[in-house]
Amino acid sequence: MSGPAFTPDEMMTVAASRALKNDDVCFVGIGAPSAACNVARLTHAPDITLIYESGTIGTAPDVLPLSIGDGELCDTAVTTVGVPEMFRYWLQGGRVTIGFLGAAQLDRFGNINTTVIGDYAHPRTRLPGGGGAPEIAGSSGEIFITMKQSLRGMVERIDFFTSFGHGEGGDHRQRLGIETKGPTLLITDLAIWRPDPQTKEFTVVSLHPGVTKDEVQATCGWTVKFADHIEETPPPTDLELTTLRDLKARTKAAHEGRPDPGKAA
Amino acid sequence: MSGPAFTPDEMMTVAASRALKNDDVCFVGIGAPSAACNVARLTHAPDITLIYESGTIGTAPDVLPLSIGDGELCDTAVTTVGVPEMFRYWLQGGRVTIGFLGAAQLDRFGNINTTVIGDYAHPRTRLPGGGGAPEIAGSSGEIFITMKQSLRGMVERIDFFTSFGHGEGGDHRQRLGIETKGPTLLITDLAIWRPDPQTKEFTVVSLHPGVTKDEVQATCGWTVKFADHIEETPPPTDLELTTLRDLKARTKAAHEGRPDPGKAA
Amino acid sequence: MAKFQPLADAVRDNLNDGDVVAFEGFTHLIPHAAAHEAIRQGRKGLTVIRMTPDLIYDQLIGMGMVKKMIFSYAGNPGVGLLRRMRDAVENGWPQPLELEEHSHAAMANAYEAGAAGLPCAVFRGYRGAELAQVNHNVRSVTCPFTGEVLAAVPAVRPDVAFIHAQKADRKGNVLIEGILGVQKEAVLAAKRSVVTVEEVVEDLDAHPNACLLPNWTVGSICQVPGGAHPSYAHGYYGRDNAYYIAWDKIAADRETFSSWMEENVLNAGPEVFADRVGKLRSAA
Amino acid sequence: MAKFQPLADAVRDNLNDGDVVAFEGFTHLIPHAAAHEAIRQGRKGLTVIRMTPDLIYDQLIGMGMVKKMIFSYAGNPGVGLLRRMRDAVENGWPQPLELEEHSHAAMANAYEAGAAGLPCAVFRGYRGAELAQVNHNVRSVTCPFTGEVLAAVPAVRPDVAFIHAQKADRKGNVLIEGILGVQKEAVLAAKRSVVTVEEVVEDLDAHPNACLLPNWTVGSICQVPGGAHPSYAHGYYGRDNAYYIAWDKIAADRETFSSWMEENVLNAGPEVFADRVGKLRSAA
Repeated sequence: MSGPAFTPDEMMTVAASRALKNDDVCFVGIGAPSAACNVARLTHAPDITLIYESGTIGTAPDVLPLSIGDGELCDTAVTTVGVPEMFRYWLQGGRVTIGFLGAAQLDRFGNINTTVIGDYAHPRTRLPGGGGAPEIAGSSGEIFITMKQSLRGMVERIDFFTSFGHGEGGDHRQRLGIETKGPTLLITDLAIWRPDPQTKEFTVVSLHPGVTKDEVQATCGWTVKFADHIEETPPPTDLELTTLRDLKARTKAAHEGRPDPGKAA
Repeated sequence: MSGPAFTPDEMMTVAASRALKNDDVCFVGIGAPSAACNVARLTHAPDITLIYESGTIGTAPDVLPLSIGDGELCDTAVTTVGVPEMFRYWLQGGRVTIGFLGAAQLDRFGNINTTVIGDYAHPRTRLPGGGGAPEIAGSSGEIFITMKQSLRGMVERIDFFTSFGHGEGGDHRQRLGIETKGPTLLITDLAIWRPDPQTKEFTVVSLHPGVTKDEVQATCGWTVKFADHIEETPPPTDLELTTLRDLKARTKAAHEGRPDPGKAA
Repeated sequence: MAKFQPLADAVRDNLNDGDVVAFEGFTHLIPHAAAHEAIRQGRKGLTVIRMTPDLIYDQLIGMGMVKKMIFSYAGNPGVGLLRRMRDAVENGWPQPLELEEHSHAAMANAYEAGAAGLPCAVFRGYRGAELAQVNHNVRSVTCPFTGEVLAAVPAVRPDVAFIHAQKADRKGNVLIEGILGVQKEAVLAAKRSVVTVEEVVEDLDAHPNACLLPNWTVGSICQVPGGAHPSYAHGYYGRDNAYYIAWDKIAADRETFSSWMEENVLNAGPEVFADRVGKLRSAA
Repeated sequence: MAKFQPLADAVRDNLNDGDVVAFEGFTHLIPHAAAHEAIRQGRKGLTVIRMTPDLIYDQLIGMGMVKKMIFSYAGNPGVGLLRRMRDAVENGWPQPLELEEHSHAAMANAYEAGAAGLPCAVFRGYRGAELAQVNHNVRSVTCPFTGEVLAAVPAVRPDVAFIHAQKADRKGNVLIEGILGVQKEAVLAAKRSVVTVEEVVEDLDAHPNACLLPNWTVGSICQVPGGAHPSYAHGYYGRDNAYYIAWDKIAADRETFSSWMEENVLNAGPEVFADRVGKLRSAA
């Protein structure tokens, strides 16, 4: 494929945005999920309710927030509640249909690690930790995950179970008394994956335009399962691509400014 | 005493108001406590914080509310919070110094009944119930009680323990793990009572002007204990009496209006 | 997503015989118009929940619609007792009434737990209080860190909640302000909800942290000006205290009550409420 | 009753070596000026609590003031990791750092329980999450009605809480609006509290249900315009995202960090904050 009209990253965001419906209530993780959720809102899902853990409900930012609590989120929200209420009434209350998460490490069953690389007590790399993810993973109706593929990120065994996906697979969630669906969708820069109905192992169901099975396997740390019938992900439409690029351009302009962190910087 | 310049009811309210300090945070029960608390605020305790269970904090009503949630309370409050927050952060949080309660039935240990007369399952008279009182009695720093004396109201045994005072007396509160002081003051239309330090039985420490021990005993259903040295309650000052009467007059004018409960009334 | 509809339709669509229902309002914003519509539709066998059942629950009980009441203070505030409720409890008229009685703290926590999707509420309460002995739904849990024994009550999870609010915007977002009570919790805890509002506006123009129910959390919205009367709506009209005082006499006698209900509820409609608050509007 | 005083005095009066302290702020209203004053006063052996420790906790840790951190997300939001915190955890520089790690839901509930005077918080959480195995302060209680096993964590009860707010009135009542975080809870849960504010006004002119700390709930109030920078104050100035991005480089190297702290914190005072937000005011 010569001269692609879009990058793998753009394909990932657009494919993720398509998974959201107009009547979804989406708890938005930061980074890639935030872009996807807002592209959905600006294209086919204008009435989608986006919730950020800062307490902003029904937000409609004109630029993507750098953090989960930028002023833009509050300014454009239907209402903003305190953080205890956010986690009690809105997430735990069962009002979120989709929890949208990123991951530092992911395994084939949708378990996520954003806590440490290495041993918990003596980590090689101390990552930020779970934040809202452990309860987003448990209380949202279902979980979508989006991340770029890499051998470091998609691993046979994650170093720490920050948030629980399907555990060891099969009915592991039910055995723990978790009634929500857990991960039902993984969107990477190369493919769309859905859990096998029985084993719950993520299975490639659609390859993005021009991507081969070998490329997917080469950037994934476990032996990839491919569906019998694999679709090709429709490429981004002009509207999707323009919307995403405009959003990113507005965001870049808003976040850059002149850094001024003191004299010695 | 011929031609008293004030009624026993007025003396009761004024005596109760004097027990409140400028830096108190007072959870106000309805009826007599509400008048006393607002007389305190309008005389010697201008900065007292009055809290009503409707969520109004730091309220300063110009007329007494008929209910615990009249608009006047919200209009004049520093802030108004939801009722769950009121009971969790403000009462249970230990921020209330004085809980001020009335009673339908009271015993000598400050236990209160506002639930039923007779058997709980088959009551002779079904009263309104406890409302906020059970936790006001437990979570406030101390409890003041105010009521008019009567054989029906001040009884040897209350029919139902709506809110716990000193139980059977002595260290009964501590034995139940309750760390607050419980009832420390009873103001009736005839006298001021304080619990005996050991037995916790309410003991008359001051008689209102012109009141005799016999009158106190004649309107109390248990054998009254009198302190060795009994004071005479100072009569209401002109300021106290004027403040109370003006408040009552404003309240009467505001509450009366023309009743219009439909055509057939 | 909130659906705008006439009150009669909203009550018909949402309230069934045998339902567990909360008409909430803490002195302020009591949904009288909605309760009167429920009375006209003659629902039966209801379990009614409310922290402060006052006139409308006295009316529902007196009309024989209520099997059980879950509550924490049943009085006509500042006036006296609820005479129709007393008649049901003491004399079984027009039918016996089962009571599940709590403290305010317990009920407020139970609504909070319902909104929070929890099975129970945990708080410090009921110590030495006899309700803990007569109500089997007062239990305890032990703090796994300090060993303190805390009270536990089941979460409130009504089939349907009715509340009255100041306004909704055209999208169906609902604003409540002033004394908030447990109305937000009642709606979030309930399976279905009906909100009557004073008015529907283009834009709520609300404070960023205003108490607000987003349109997707609300079932039906019905515009009923005056719909809280004789309770009040902060910013619209004041509380009709004289009406509360007068109710005491109406409810004192079965026949007076019945004929009053006939004339003022059964033979009336939601539109009468706007007139009733006319002269109270200046007082707001 | 709230006492108005200079920031240096408020920090000196309220923060002691070995204290359990929360500098709270959820992206919005982070009390940077107060933390910098604590750094200048060189407090040692602190246990620091915060849901989202970011730059100021990176700074406190890098300056060797922190023994233990209780938290739920330690990152530079949208930028990356906290490099001073990593250096302490991975290499023990400048001293080892003990971690008590929770989820956001747990921390938010723990603050709520602290404000509510409870010994522990009860919620549905940590299911299948490994933190429950490495953190001995994650325990459980069983619902006495349904048998459901719920998570329990100890209430947060700091010795002292520092927050930044938009304004106080002359009586000392404090207004917070916009993204509220857990600041109200932090102050109500703490034994002592210091609130820095953008301005002191005659009258807050606030909505009846605005998030507000009455003057008797607050210890000290210090007027520090810009005191949240590089965080922001809704209605006053925007977030300095460029500063957050630049921090990543400063914190990457021990010497760069130390000389930056020397120049911008140790040799500065609270008055520098007003200047720093000057150009961000239009963006608010």
